[in-house]
Amino acid sequence: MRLVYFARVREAIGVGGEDRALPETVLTVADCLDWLVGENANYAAAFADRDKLRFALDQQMVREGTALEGATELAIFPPVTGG
Amino acid sequence: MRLVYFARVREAIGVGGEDRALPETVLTVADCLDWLVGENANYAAAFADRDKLRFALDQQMVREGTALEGATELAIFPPVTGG
Amino acid sequence: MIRVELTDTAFDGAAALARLALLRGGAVASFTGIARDDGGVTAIELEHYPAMTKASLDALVKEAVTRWSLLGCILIHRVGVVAIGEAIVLVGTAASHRAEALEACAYLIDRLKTDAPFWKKEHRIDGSALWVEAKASDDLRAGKWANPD
Amino acid sequence: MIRVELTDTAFDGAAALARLALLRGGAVASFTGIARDDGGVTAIELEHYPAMTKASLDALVKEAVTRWSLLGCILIHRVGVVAIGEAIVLVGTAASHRAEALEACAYLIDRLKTDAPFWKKEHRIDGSALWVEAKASDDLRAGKWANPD
Repeated sequence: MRLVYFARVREAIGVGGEDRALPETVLTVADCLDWLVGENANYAAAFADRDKLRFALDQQMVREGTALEGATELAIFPPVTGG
Repeated sequence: MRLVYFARVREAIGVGGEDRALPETVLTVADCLDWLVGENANYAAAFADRDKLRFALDQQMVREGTALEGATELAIFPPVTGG
Repeated sequence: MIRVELTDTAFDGAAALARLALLRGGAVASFTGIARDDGGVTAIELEHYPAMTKASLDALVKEAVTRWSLLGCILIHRVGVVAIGEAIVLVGTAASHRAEALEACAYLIDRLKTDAPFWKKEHRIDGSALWVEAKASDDLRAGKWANPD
Repeated sequence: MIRVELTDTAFDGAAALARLALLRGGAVASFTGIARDDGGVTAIELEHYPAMTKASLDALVKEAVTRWSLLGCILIHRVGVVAIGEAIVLVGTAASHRAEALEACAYLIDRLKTDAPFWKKEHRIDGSALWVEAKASDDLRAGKWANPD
């Protein structure tokens, strides 16, 4: 899975994107966050306040409970502030 | 009282404005219309459909029942269609 | 910056709006009403009530500026004959945030349609000229602004 | 005529809007969001999600064009650093009548604020740079468009 980060999340993790082989047990966006947090302390800080996170799976806005299924790119970012 | 007419009303009456000495008994806008209709057939046609008339007394939009009191100018016109 | 203007010649809406963008607000909204040919119309003529028109527009703008704390407001309206494709009216509003600018802009165009003493006459290809009828929907829209939300 | 554009340089909003006025519609509405200094801000930087941004704006415009049967629609959004006073976003809509143009314009700016993947960073005089926080009021405004009225 291609993981991409933006704004405050990107800065907290330290990279804009990375490729990760997700274990079988990671089925949803939320699972993925939990797994990453287990992997590295940086993720814990970046994902501390889940209410302040938004997600896009293959460039479509999704909720935390959405299944990853065949998706190839998961984006994790703070609420958007465009316009 | 200075009477001014616009658009369809002006065309039906044939003049854009006129000065009239109103009798004591004419107290409201409606009274004025009734009095004018009594004066001349043209007014009857122009004021035929009172729902389709709007009024301004000294350049302020008013309703038919409004008292003329010290006003100097009464405008009579169809519903506005600006913008 | 408030500019309320009646004009019998085509006006440069873009230039007028550009000035609103200089007021250090975060939001500028605009509405342009254009003379439209919905079949056989060659031009639209605007009659108005000179002694009242400007005052009625000034009053509407003053109300909008106060109610939505606008940084700036523009209202330009044509009188006389307007060719198809030309702008009849431009409403522009500047505010710190978008809600105020957008709502004040909609308020001004809705209210001027029912309160400002203008009358449109459509000149048609066949040489006829018909007064445009006021639309009940316009009264409805104006009504919804009655009580400040 | 539909134009959705991301640009990293200042754009000419007036020229873009002028094209909407040529579509023989009766109404053109617009909203311009401007980089604002609410105290100590020197510039605003827009980060975005390239693979998704344009597609999300295209989708919003497509929805607005269908829902309000627009004759034309423009959406231009800046990316990168925007100087104070410069436009960050321009939304323009053309329709036969004002209700469609005004509502579609408000819809687009409200929805893009909660759906389009942009993030604003405020650069301040003291050299610091802070991410702008999303406002709950934005979610509220976007929500009201949920069910077509």
